[in-house]
Parts: sequence; structure tokens; C-alpha cells
Amino acid sequence: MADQPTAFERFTQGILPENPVYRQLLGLCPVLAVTNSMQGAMTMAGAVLFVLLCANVIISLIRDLLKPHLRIVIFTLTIATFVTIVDRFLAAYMYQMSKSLGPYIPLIIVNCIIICRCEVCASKQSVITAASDAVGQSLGFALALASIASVREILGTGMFFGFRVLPEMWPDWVIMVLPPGAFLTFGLLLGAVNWIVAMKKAKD
Amino acid sequence: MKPSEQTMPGDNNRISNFFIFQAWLVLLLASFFGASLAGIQLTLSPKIEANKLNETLEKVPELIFGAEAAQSFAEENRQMDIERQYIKAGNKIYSVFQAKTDDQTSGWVVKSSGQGYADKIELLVGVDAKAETISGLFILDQKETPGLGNKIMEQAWRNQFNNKSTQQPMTAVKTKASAPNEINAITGATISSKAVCGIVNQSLNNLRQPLAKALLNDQNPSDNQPNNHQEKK
Amino acid sequence: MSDTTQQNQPLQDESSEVPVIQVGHSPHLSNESFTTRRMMIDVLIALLPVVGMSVYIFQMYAVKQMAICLVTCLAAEAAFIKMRNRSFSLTDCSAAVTGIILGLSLPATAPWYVGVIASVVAIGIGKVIFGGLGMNLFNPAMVGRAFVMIAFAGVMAASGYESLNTGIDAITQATPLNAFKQMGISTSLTDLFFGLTNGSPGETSALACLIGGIYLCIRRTASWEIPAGIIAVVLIMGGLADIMGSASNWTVLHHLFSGSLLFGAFFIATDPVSSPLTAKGKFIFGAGIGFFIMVLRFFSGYPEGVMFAVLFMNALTPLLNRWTIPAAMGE
Amino acid sequence: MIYVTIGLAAGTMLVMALVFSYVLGWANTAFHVEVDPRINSIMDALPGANCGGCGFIGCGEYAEAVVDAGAEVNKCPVGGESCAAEVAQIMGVELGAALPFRPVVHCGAHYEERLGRTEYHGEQRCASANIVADVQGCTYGCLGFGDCASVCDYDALHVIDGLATVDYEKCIGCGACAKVCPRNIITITPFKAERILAVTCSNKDKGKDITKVCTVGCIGCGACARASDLFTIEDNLSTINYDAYEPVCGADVMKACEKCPRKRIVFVGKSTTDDVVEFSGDVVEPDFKTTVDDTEWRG
Repeated sequence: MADQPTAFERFTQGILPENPVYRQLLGLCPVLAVTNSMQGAMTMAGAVLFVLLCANVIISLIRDLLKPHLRIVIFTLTIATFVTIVDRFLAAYMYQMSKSLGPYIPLIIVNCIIICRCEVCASKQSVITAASDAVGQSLGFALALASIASVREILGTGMFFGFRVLPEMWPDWVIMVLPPGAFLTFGLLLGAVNWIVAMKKAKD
Repeated sequence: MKPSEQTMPGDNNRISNFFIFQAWLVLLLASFFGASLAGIQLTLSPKIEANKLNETLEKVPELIFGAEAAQSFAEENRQMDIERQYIKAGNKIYSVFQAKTDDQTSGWVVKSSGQGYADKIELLVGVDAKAETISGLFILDQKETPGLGNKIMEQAWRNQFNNKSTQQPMTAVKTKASAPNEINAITGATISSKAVCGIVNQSLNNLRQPLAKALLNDQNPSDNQPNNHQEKK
Repeated sequence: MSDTTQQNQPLQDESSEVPVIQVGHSPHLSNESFTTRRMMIDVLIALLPVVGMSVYIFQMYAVKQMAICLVTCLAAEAAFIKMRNRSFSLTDCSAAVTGIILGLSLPATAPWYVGVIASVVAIGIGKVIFGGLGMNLFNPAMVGRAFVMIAFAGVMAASGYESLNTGIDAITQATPLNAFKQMGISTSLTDLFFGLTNGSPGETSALACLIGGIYLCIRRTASWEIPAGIIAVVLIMGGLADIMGSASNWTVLHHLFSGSLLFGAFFIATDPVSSPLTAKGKFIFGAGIGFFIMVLRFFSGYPEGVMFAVLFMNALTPLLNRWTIPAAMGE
Repeated sequence: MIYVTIGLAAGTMLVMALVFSYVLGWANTAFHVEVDPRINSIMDALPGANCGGCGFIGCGEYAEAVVDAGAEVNKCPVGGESCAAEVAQIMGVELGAALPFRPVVHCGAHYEERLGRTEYHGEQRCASANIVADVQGCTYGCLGFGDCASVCDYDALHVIDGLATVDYEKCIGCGACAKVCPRNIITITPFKAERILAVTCSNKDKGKDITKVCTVGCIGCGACARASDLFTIEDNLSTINYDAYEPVCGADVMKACEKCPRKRIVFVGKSTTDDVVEFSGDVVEPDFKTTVDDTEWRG
């Protein structure tokens, strides 16, 4: 088996080379669902950062005690707990946001990015590495969400983070706020990322 | 854990115990997480409940007195008591807020919902004390087409409902509204407009009499009828 | 291509008794003149009566909308082709056809950016992303129209057609289908047939669509099976609705002549790329479109359903191709 | 009250955890499949590329084959010798001499040596050109569109003058090229030396027919088979028996190479000076610096 990546490698890998959304195509459900506004997208990214960080740290702490057949149970238990905490927290302190994100916060429980990181990194490596992996992957996730959400929000409403950036006369592209816009934007951006990667590879 | 133990035949008891013993970590985590979640829920749930209620309560003065009156009302720091009741009418249970100022019922706010163009529309209708005229309308939740149907959120459109009688059902018309019970439909979103009218009509139709009745009961406490769960049609 | 011939030249001389055969993949064209370019020019010719009628009714508005779409489509095609380093393909006129059809199917009074965005989306997302002409799954013009239809619902929905200050009579009316759907008013059949009503510039005149469409079918540029399937199903379903006795005076003929049904049947659904290959498949394709048009007209929130029906059946085209493979000789 | 709620939550979770972990524990025992622990250790030792270069479907199947079927421990092309040594240690066997597998292109004809080519207008891929009849006189030879080059992850295959040519310096023997070649002219061959002999033709037609389509193809004359036992003629095509192949070629083998009228028996492999034996046959010496643009060439 090849050597496990170091903490720093884990961190940098998550952001671009192994970006969970653009390179691993994981966790696409929230990517498509909550990216019609930057606020929603960033709240989702923050929630994922919290859950992933906590889950990775806990799993990494108990990694030597895991039994193969009970491993997944423990992963889900841990993840579900932290997701519930986030969900309740949002409902208490960011009520409107929690309403507009709807079921997508509870759905983080089944977000494959998190269980994938627990399985790939946290259950094998030290706490520091697992934590930096969690932060790196979450930043990558946030970056992906931000890229899609900024396109969708600006084109769809002429606003960015709820502030008007395009002139009043801008005709809102309603389709960008609706689900088809998510698929189109994600597809085009994914294509662009693949194109850039291919160009880079060809250069080397 | 010695692996040799796990396939010992005939020794059910030992195997059963072994399964449980093997899972000590799961059990520990489960109880720990369960306890901590309960703690969090205990801390946060009052806040969440308050959030849910506030969303409606905040709107009540505005829906009953109109935006400006509500503003001055708040500035004068006058107290308004809002009482929540559940009234069963038609085949629905409505959540109704009774607003009282100086022990006088000044109006009612009805929470109602129904099918819109895209999804459920949830709205609040304010009516005066006798449930005769509409004093305000507010859309709590909707998923209508952005740019078209979601114009039902706009104040200007909602204000058309103010001071309409509850006796006649509202209709949304595409051309200029002429009759007193007509509402100008939003251009290109006739269905959403009609849906809102429909929800308002249905809930008022159901609640007009129960609310009037409740008001009477309120004024003559001798009837000694609790307002909750009235079974009146 | 030129360097290939040069490369092959010495070879040809060496074995001069063997004729040089050019080989390639299907579809093999048996007729030299039967090229994409010729087909597209045929379509443009067939569109002439429609274009003429729309200019007659909508005057400058139709001209402006078509010009915007045509120019943007050609520019978008050129730009995307350049990006992909492909040989220049504007001369096959396919982008021009997409542009004209798009221009004819957008409301004449729609603002300029609607035409521009629809054209870029039609060429970019509708065609180039799939690999260019011949590879696209959906009809490019309809992809572009669907995009702006959802994006700019305000100017594209039925009410977007009505505008009071254009000085053109037709535009002040509601579109016939919308008038019927919202208020139960039916338009006179003669107006529908000659096209003196409001609507997208290309769709109003049933007569012009029929003239152009029949020309296309005779020239075999369009397969007659597709319009036949659409019209047959519309007649059956409209007829049934008539018999079921809706008291309204919106008859089966109104269904046939109103909206973009004939325009769609002859010019949009017959796009050879996104329709099935076999005759049977084409008929089923047409019938499916007819069915969905009628279902959408009867039950949906939109007054017209041609665009969505065509896009939906486009998606089924690969399946229809598979279902209707002709049996091999002797089987 | 607070303690009751917390206790209730913890208790519920505990009971559920008890039930589920009991079920899982039971399932783990009931559905337990005895796996040789060595298989897992070999899996860990293998690089996990699942490339199939070993001849098995993936690393997992290879690991099983090593343990159960006694497959060779040194078949992994990606892991190389260090991996082989590790697997050998797990299996407790001596690691024999490494026998790497490398692709050999069994065609030696460049553009000018192929006759009867036609002008091909179609997708520029071998897989597409291959289904067009008469695209090229020889129905066995390399088509030169470079499907193999495009699947090579290691930049070890190039089309030079219309012929796929392996760069053995870069090749790791994953076998992707052999799988993709629609004419099956690339075989993964055991390299018993840095350079080995190979028959660079695949045409099984009669000699007379071959001369019409190729100026260099093997005509199955049998001169090589007469000179050395290493060669046999199967289906009009000279074939080397690699099981009997010696790293250093004997005089009879060299003589066979010399006798070949079409000079189709050539050395392939890395360009080293150590084992070059003087002989008159062609040596495929690709010059990768002057690779022509392989997309330009059409059938």
C-alpha cells in the first residue's frame, strides 16, 4: 500500500486536486439544491465543515477501536448526531435560513462526502491529519458551492449575497434560480474544470 | 476478544453476550450522543418554538390594523394580547390568533394553506372582530415561479384584499377589477392569483360563523364556552 | 482534406488499375446533391411563405426578432466552432435555419436580449455541447426557446405576446389559445387559417405553414410521416373532445390551425437529426408529439405544448430507433 | 424533569444500539466467509490500480489467484519488483527473476509499405475505421489512428509514420493498448531480456495475397522454422515459442532472423547496447523526437 498522505497533503488535496464536487462528484444533492443563493450555499458549506470536522476528529480518535462490521454504524451515529446539532442550531438562531434550506440540512447525514472522508482518512490516520483533511475537503466543497451559487445568484436575481450587483434593468434569468439552472451551471462548470485539467495535463 | 470464541457451537448464551460485548463502543457512543442531543434539544427547543410562533405573531398587528397603524401602535407601546386557538371548521383545523387590545377583541388572524401553482401556499389572513371584512393578507411560504407567481408576496398586490367583505368570494380577474369582490390577477400568473383567492375564500367561508360566534361568547362569558376546539360548522 | 488527397496521390499512381474508393461511415448519401447544405437551403425556401406572412402581420417586430436570432446564431456558431478548432461550418446553413426558426417562434415583441440568449443557448447548449451538427439529442431551436421560456417567463408567457402600444392590431389581442384557455373565447377559423391573429410570428398563419411544409415533404427534405402522425393524433384527440361534447365552439379545426401546431409539425419536429430514422419510428414520433401537444393543451398551465412535446419526444428518439429497427432480409 | 428527558433519550439510543449491534454481530458471524488472511495482506501490498496488467480482472482477483491458484507473485506491472518482493514474502516463496510483460506490436508496415489503402472519411479512430471494409489492403495490419496511443496513460505509445510504436522506456506493461486495439495486433509478451525477438506481422493470409497488400509482411515461407526450432509456422504466420525463448539468442535463432526474406523477425525493447547481437534484421528504433502528427494520417 502506498504511503498515507500527510496532514498538509490531505489539506491541499481536498481543495482542488481532489475537490469533492468537481473531481470526486460527491455530495451533489446539496450542490444542486441549495446553490440558488450565496447565503444558502455558504450556510450549507459551514454546516458541512462543522459536521465533517467533528465526525473526522471523533472517528480518528476511536479508529483503533473500530470493528469492521460495526464501523459504518459508528460513522452514521456520529454524523447523525452532529447533523442534528447543526439542524437545531440553525432553527434556533437562523430561523429563516433553516426554513429555506429545508430538508437539505438533515440530508447531510447521508452526504457521501462525509462518510467517504471518515472511511478514507479518519479511520486510518491521526487526529491532526483527519482534521486537516476535513477542513481541506470542506473548503473544496465551499469553493464548489460558491462557484455555482455565484453564477446562479448573479444571473438569476442580479444580486450577490443579497446585494444588488447588476443594474436594476437586468432581466432576471429565472431559470438559473430554478432546478434546471443548477444542472446547467454545474454541468458547464464541471466541463470547464475538466477542460482546464486536461489542458494542464497536456502541458506537462 | 478472542476470535476462536465466536464460532463456538451450541453455546448460544456466550455468543449472544459476545455480540453485545463486541459492540461496547457503539453502545457507549449511542448513549452519550443520545444524552447530548437531548440536552441540546432541551436548551434550544424553547428558542425554536418561539421562532416559529414569532413568525406569525409579529405579523398580527399589521394584519389587523394595517402597516401604519401597527407602527404607531408599537411606538405608543400599547399592549396587545394575542391568544392562539385551534378551530375546526369545514374538515380542517385552523390555527387562529385572537388579538385583544384593552380586553376588546380587535381582530382575528387565520393561518391557512392550500395548493398554489407550484407547491403549497401558506398565508395569514387578518379579519376584523366580527369577521366581516378582511384587514390584511400575508404570504408566509410559497414556491411559485420567481418573477411571476411569487409576486403574490408583493405588498401592493396583497393590499387589494384589504377592506374586502368576507361575505362574497373573491375572484381574480385578468382585466381591470371593477366589482367590489374582484382582485387584479398578476400578469402571467393567473393561477397563483386564483389560488390565493381560493385559499382566502375557503378559510373565510369556513371560519366566518365560528369566529363571529366566538366573539359573542367572548362578550358574554356567561355562556362559559371555551373557545378551543369548537365543533361548529 | 486537401493534404489527404496529396498524400494518397502517389499511391493512386502505383496501383492505377485499382480504382480509389472513398470509404466512410453511414449515413451514406446515395445522391451527391443531397447534402446538409441542400437540405437546409430547402428548409429556408420552405420558410419563405411563413417569413413573408409574419413580416406582413408583425412588420418591423418580426424582422427585428428574426434578424437578432439569425445574426446571433451565426455568430455563436462561428465562435463555438472556432473554440473547438473545427473546420468552418457556417456554409451548411444549419445555424441559419436554427436562427430563423427561433426568430419565428419567439414573441415578436420580446426584448432583444431574449433573442440573443435563446440563440446562444440553442447553438451552445443545444448543439455544440453534444458534438455539433448531427450529434445533438434535442432540437437546438427548441432548447433555446425552452431556456428563455423558463428564464424570462414574464415576457415569454402567454401574456408576453400582448402589447398595447405597438400600433399593430394583431399584437394587441390575446393569442387565440390563451384567449380560449383563460376566457373561453374562440377565434374565427378564417383568421386562424390565414394568420390574422397574435402569436409567435411563424405560427400564426396555418396557410403559410402548409404551403412551406408540403414543399418540404415533396422535396423529401422533411419526412411526411412526422407531420402526418402529429396531425392524425391531433385530429383524433380533438375530434374525441368534440364528440365528448364540450359545449364550447373550439373545434378540432381550431386545435389544428391554432398555436404553433402546423409550424411545429412541418418545421420543428421534422429536424432530421433529432427525429427517428425509420418510417415507423417517425410516425410514432409524430403521434407522440401530437398526443403530448393535446395533453398539454387540455391539462397544463400553458396554453400551448408544441415545444415541450417536441423536446420530450426528442428524448425518446434513440429508444424509438431501437424499437423500430427494420427486420433484416430473411428474418 | 431534565434528567428524565436526557435519560429517556440516552436510553432509547442505547436500546436501539443494543438491537442493531446484536443483529450486526449475529450477521457478521452467520454470514462469515473464511478468507485466507494472506489475501488481505497481498491486497494491501498491491498498488490497488486495478489496471489488469497482471492478466486478472483486478488486484483482488490477482491476490486470490496468488493464494488459491498459485499464480506468479511478480505479475503486477505497476508495483514492480518491490511489490513482487513483498508478495513473495507474504507467500513465503523465493522471488524468481522478474519477468516483466510488455506489449509488442505485431505489425511492421509504415504508410509506404502498405498497399491498397483507400481514402477514409470518418471518425479518426481505429475502432471506426476497422469496421469499414477495404479501408486498407491488409486486414490484419495497424490502422494507425492511434487508439492505443490515446488510452496509454504513460505516454508510451506513439503512431510513427502510420505505425503504432512502443516506447519501452516509458511502458509499464499495463496492457491497456492490447485491449483497445480493434485488430488485436498488440500482445502482452514476456520480456525475458531487455530486448527480445518478435515477429512484427499478424497477417495470416497466403503469401501471394500478402505481397499484394504489404511490402514487408510475413509470407509464411518457413525459412525461420527450418533454421531454428524456436519458430513455427501457424496459419501462414511465423510464431515464436516464448516458453522456449532464451534471454540470449543462439546462433540458430540469429540465422533464422537472417534467413527471413521479409526481415520480419526483429528485436524490440529498450535500446540498450548490452545485448545487441550483430545481425542483419531490422531493429525497430523509434525516434520519438520526430513523431509526426498522428492525426494527419488518414488510412
